Amino acid sequence: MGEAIHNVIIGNGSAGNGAAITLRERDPDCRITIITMGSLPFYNRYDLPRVFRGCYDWREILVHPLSYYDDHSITLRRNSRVTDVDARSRTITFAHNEVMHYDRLLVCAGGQGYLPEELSDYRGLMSGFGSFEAAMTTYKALPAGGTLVMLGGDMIGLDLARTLIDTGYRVVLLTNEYTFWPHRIAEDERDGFIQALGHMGIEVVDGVHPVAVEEGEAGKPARRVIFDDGGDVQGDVVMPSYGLVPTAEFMLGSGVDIERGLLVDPMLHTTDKNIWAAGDVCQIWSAEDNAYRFYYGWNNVRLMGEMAARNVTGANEAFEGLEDERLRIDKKGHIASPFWEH
Amino acid sequence: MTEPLKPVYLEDKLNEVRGDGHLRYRSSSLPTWCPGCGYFSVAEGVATALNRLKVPLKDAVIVSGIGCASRFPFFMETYGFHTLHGRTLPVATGVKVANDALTVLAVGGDGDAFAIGGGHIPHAARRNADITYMVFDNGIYGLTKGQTSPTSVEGFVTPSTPYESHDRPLNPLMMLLSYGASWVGQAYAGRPHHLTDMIAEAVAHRGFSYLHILSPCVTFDKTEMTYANLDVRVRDLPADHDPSDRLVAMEQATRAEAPALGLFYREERPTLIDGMNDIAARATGKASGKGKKNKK
Amino acid sequence: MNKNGTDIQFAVIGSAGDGTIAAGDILKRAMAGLGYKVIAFDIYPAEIRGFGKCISRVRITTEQAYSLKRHSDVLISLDDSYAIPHVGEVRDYGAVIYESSPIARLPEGGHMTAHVKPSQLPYGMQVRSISERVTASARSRNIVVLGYLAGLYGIDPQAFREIIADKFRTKAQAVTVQNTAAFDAGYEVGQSVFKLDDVQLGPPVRKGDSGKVTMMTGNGAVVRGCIDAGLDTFFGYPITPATTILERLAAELPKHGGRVLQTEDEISAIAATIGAGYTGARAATATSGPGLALMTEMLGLGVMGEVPSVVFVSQRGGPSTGMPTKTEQSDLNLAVFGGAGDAQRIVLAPTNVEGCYRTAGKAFEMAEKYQTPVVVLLDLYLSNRYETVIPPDANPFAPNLNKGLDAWRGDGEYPRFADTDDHISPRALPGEEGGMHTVTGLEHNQLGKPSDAPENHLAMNAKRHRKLDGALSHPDFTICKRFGDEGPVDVGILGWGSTFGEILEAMFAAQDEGIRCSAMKVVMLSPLPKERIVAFMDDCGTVLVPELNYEGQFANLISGALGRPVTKLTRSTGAPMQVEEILAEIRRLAQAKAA
Amino acid sequence: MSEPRKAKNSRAVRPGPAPGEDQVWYSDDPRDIGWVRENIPCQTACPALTNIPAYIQAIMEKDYGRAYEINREANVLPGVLGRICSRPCEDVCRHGQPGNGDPVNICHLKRSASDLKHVGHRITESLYTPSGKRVAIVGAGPAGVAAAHDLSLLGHDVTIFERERDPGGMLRYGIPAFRLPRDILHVELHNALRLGVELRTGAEIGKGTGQTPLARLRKDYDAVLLTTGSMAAVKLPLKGGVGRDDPTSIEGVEYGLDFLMEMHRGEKKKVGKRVAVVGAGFTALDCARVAKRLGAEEVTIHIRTAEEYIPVTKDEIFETKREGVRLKGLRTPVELLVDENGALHGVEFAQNRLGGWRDNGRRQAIAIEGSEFTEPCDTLLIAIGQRTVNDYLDVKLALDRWGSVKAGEGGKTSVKGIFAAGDFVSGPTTIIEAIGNGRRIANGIDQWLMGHQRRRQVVRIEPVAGPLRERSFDFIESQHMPTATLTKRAGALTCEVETGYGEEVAGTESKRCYLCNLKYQIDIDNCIYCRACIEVAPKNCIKLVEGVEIRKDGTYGELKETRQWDEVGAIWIDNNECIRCGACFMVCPTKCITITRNEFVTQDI
Repeated sequence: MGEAIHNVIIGNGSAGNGAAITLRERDPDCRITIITMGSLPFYNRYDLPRVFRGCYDWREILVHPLSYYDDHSITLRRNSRVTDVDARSRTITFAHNEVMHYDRLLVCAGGQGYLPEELSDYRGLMSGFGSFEAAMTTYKALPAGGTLVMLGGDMIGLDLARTLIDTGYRVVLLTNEYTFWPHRIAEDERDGFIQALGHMGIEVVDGVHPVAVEEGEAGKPARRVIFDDGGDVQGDVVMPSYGLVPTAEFMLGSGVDIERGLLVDPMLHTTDKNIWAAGDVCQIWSAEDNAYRFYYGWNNVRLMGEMAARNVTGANEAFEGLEDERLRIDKKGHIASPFWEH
Repeated sequence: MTEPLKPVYLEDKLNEVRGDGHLRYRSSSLPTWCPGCGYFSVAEGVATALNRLKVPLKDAVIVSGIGCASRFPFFMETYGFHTLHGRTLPVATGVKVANDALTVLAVGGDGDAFAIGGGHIPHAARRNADITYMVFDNGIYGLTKGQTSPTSVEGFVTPSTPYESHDRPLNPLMMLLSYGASWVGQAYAGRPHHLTDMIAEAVAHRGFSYLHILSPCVTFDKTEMTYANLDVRVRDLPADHDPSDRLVAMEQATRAEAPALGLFYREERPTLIDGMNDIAARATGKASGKGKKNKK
Repeated sequence: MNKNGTDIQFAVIGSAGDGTIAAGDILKRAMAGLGYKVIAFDIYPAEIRGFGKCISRVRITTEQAYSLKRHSDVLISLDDSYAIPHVGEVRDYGAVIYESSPIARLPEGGHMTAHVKPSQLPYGMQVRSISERVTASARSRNIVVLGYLAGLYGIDPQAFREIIADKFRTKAQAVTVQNTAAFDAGYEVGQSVFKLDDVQLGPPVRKGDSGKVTMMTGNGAVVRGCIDAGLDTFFGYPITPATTILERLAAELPKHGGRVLQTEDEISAIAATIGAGYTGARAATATSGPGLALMTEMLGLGVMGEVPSVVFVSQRGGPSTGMPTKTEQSDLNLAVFGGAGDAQRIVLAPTNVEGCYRTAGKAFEMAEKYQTPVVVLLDLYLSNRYETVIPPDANPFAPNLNKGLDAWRGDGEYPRFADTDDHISPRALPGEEGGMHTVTGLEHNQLGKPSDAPENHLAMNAKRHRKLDGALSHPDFTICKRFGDEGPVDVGILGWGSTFGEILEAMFAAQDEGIRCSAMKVVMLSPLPKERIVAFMDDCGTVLVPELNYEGQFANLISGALGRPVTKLTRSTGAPMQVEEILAEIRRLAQAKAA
Repeated sequence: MSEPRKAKNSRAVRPGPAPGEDQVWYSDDPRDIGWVRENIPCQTACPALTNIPAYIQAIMEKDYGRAYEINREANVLPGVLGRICSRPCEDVCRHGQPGNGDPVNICHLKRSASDLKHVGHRITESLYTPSGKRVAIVGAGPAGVAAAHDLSLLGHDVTIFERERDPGGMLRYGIPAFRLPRDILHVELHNALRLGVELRTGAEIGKGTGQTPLARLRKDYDAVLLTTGSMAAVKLPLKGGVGRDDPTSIEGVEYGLDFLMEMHRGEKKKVGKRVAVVGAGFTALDCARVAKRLGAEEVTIHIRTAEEYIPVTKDEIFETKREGVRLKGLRTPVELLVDENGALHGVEFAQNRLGGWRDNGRRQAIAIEGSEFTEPCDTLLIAIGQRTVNDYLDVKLALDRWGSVKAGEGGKTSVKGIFAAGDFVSGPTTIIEAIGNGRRIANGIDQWLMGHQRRRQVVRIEPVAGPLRERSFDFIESQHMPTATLTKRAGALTCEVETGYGEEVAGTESKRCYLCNLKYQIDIDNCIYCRACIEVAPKNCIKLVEGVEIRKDGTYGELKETRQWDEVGAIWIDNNECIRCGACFMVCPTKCITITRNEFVTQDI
């Protein structure tokens, strides 16, 4: 018997794990390796606002028990950053200089928070929420009842904002085109949604353009966000929430087509025959829109992972995004996003 | 005017090395000595010398005791015997007596030779057993991590001599010259070409040849027998040195502060085996009156 | 044990050139300095620097512990190729710290990240480049990692800085500065890392005598014992794992008026020791099994010549050169029986670091009092392991127990080997008026004259053996001791030497499981305290003898001497015994007893 | 000084030292030439073959004037290229390889040599004897200026004919002053042409409005060199605006190149509130940034492929984005949307998918049918490329299918005595390629004029006493180019964005260079194989080797590594991995490691 086929999945999120278990179900003998830059097993990133509700132990947000990986013969490679993929030789190179061979590669590397270039000098003064570690760090930086200044918003940020207000913090939101990301909002709907944010207790500042972040003065909150008109707003923590951009840099030079993300056909197949992609990292060709589209949200992403895995193992099925991606305002006058249902 | 610098071309050199044939004297395993150790120089020298003398691999035996130097047989492709601390020469003598057609090399460090094994050397020397004894002298105990050795300098500070060693270092060349060794020479690991020539000459010598090799321990001795110090201290024997004159050789050997490299002393005289052959001849009544030379 | 307090075991693993042992050393000294109880043990290869696996395990506790644990809480890899096989030793939710940017291109699976289990927490750091950036050399990688560890777990960095300064005291000032900088650089990274594992350092426990707590190895304790017992001369020859006794005494003894000489070999060392003993000095040497083997001939001379001498023997893996850097308890036979003829000598075996101190000192008392060689049996695991100990307030050792010329006030020729009530002869020392005599290795009569008369040999053999009985009741010295349940028990464990720590931990664990058991440590192996052992065995349903050798040398000694069966538990892997192994055997015996 | 020695035409290394260079060796052995080519990636990647390690070392030694001169040997406009070069060198810099960090900021250092040289710095040139030959050059762009300089240096009388009012070509008329200040350009152009080159500006050649026919030049001069570049915008036919072919006929639509050139000729340019730029090169980015400065509120660059595939440096993209310009990918403009007044109000785009790779190394984009969508805008600047203009030619020259002139070896066109160089031959490339090509063609013209080759390239090998670097240098972080604040930039067309390294920063950055021209070698004769060097090596750079591959062209290929002791023929330093830290050199017990400086030099024949 030859060696078992090595299926390598880059990314340990909803897509990657959905793909892994699907692969295992469809091929009990193959080798499966999940690679992640993080140091934790698969956890629910959308659940991270829970740290503000007293969930300080990463074990509580794990999706699977720790024995899951052994039980399903899935190798989990944590703290492992992929720097290069060579589609020709079918090898992956890690930042730690290890070289790994794959037979089939599934890129589920997800996305990372976008920070506009004009604010990039101030990265060190801002907080993130992209990982358990970042969430805990932000939690620790925010004093009880303190103020978080959120730039942009996006559905991930707004979800956190809901929790913060619930748990007695202030949230000042500087709105812009990313505020309702990834929902597409018609011009005429926008004011209504902005108002709904106010109903939710968020202090909305609309129509300003932040150009700098500074440390607060003595006795004042720790951060100051300055606008182009000279105005400012102060808070204990500043958090940019400008949506996600795909984590695809390591695929440059692999030979696979990339625009913002990895370009895939509706079967989630990239332009290389042994590489598939799923989740926030890929742009899927939509025949309906005649355009490449991103699909976001826990459920979409998981479905993509499973679908990609099915196609890896011989199925030939096209991905269709889930219905009802629209943003709504519920009976209480609050915003409700399908993005928050997971 | 200085020589213009000629470019070195790798494949020319590799062809030279491979054509030379000495690589087959090496075993396939990489030596485990600390990188930079002078013993590498000896290993390279022995391989080259044996190759030059066309000693077949099967006919060479290298016997050693305990210590860094005594790892030597593992890194050569010849027969080897790694024995007990200090007991090198008795074992080597046993090998030689059992089969005098063999080329026997005994190797060891300065501790193995002159501390625990010191008692054995005079006897091997005066018997004139046809053994080449190479002592890799680094003036320190490497394997036990840096204690003073019999050839360590006076005043040496080591973990076992924290208030300086008050013992005077041995002068092995003087010892061996006085023990009656029939070939006594000295070489330095930092001069690989000369070292190789000396090894070849020592192995070619009929009788007990003693080659003292100055070889720095780069790990534990950072101050005394270093390459930097030895590079400055070593000198060549005078061009007119007469290796048949033991007193002149001793005079050179006394100047230990500036170790001389080269052949100190050489004499041709019957070996242990010659003596045994002679005894055998006498015992069987076939004595010719004089010891026969042993054919090599 | 240690259910409430701190109980953390660190394992530093790397190759010999990585500074693995040095890192472990700094770690344990810093932790002891902070007030934790420490047990630590290093495993290092016989190879020359640059090759071979080194492991330094450091267990820190707030309650008393007796041995190392099987599972470490934190693994620090300085070389993945050596550390990877040990990943399994890290407990769930424990941490694995490793180099995240190795310079060599690694094949698949060549990096630690391929082996850390989902239940363990990986911490990668750029150890090498930090070391190179800060010190312009990769050599301080071990120190960088220590800094990282301290930063990660919030350990007071000052404790480390002091130890680092002390460790590099003899080197150029720049070395200390560089290593401190390396530590600080690692510390800074460690502090900034988000800690995910649940390894928590509780506060150390400092009792009233905390100021005096010190940490030493078995060999260090021997050295301390020698000095407190007034050792005059020491002759030694380097041999693993006894070398540090020579090294430490070479540094320390001259300060106390004693003399140390590194001789050219063990034969010379024991010869010089016996020469000094004959002259009246408290004299000792230290070696390991191979050295002891060389010395047995000379030990015979000591027995025959009734010359006091102390030989510290740190056992390692045998036979022959064996495994110089691996621990074993297989020189018992050699120590008790080795040598030509009926040459009984006193053999003592301490079981922990504090015992090393006491036994070392008492060995001199006994050698002097009973005019005989005393062999103190240590092993590598005990010699090299660190424990925190509290030194006694007053010097516990008698300065002079020599039965001198004063004890003889007879007429005629001085009978150097006179058989007396306690069979100990009055001994004159060179330089004393009226006591001139000759000591020889030949059998001799009471006057010291050579004699091979049958009745003389019988009498002198009896004298030389019977005088040692007094040692069984030597004052202020525990020759054996029982622990655990009193009265009849299902399982009794007899132990000796370094293994007794694991035996105690196993016995306590068995008690927790409801098994009635007790353990007895036997410190004096020759002459054997037969009555005490018999009494213990009478209480035990079954007797287990765990020891680190293949043959079961102690079990053989017991059953041979007492004619009673025991159950052997022998291990000869070169590694210390595991608590779990002993516990499993206790369970098995207890169940068998019940059935 | 003795006269230059003549080398024989043999392959043999010229033995013996040159005068005053006792220990120096000159080699044309393919192994040495191959070594320099492969081990100094930056220099090899530079179209002008700039000796980069040498000038960076000079900067390290604070000898900025020498650094400038080393640059100038290859490229007569160091201060200019130090600002706007496309930096092919940095893409291949060994410091940027995986595990080594970021590439050295070679271009910034080049600029610092120019900025930091002494105010009284004087350029040095060694001139050839006058040849009596006359050369006419048409076009004072980078290729023409570089060629003019070299030809005049070689002793020929050179006249340049330039149709614009000032020399510089694209440098002056294509690149905005906030990227290339005009005083720098002026001084360096002047320096390039001061060896007696006659510059006739406002002088158009050939047909059309040309006052002087090309045929006439050919008669008056011994050789004519055409370096008229690619100074016309590539046309983009777009639907809309009543079927007119030329989109610029619609108000609000312009070609980006024309837009920039007109602005630089002094015209006042205006843009609408919403500006769309189509294209993906430096010109597109420049247009967008100019538009932003002219007051546009929303500027978007529309790219056919994706940001990753466009031939612009990452820094440039970043600065552009920082100024508020947005980049959008995978779209092709198909139709102009015009309001009832005939003014532009939007562009219809088609969504693209990526196609294969084109010969020029760019990605192809393929429009998807039926995927059209609209982007509103008031101004459209089209900057999809440049093309050569040949309609001025009054002599029949063979052209290629793009309308560029066909030029063979040494720049020879199909007409004897007429040569061509730069973008006029190759189509639009980069400034540094034009300069490199101009110099090469100048050499070709010289050979043609003189009837034989006068100079050739050999490897100069010179022993170096020690490593020149410290290991600690490798941990220096890449030094950022300081930039003017966004507020200063806003609306300022001449405020230079990049403000240049100070002396300290330049010194720090220069230390990062590995000095790849240093060759580390082990003399096997003295090597004892002790591996002390490997022990201290920071990378997998010293290897136990069994052999080495020799390629067909006589250069070295892969080292054949082994761990079998009895196969180890050599311990060898792999200069492809070596970062020249010198650690091995310091530790070798038999001092068998040698360091030599190996660099290309031009030698008189």
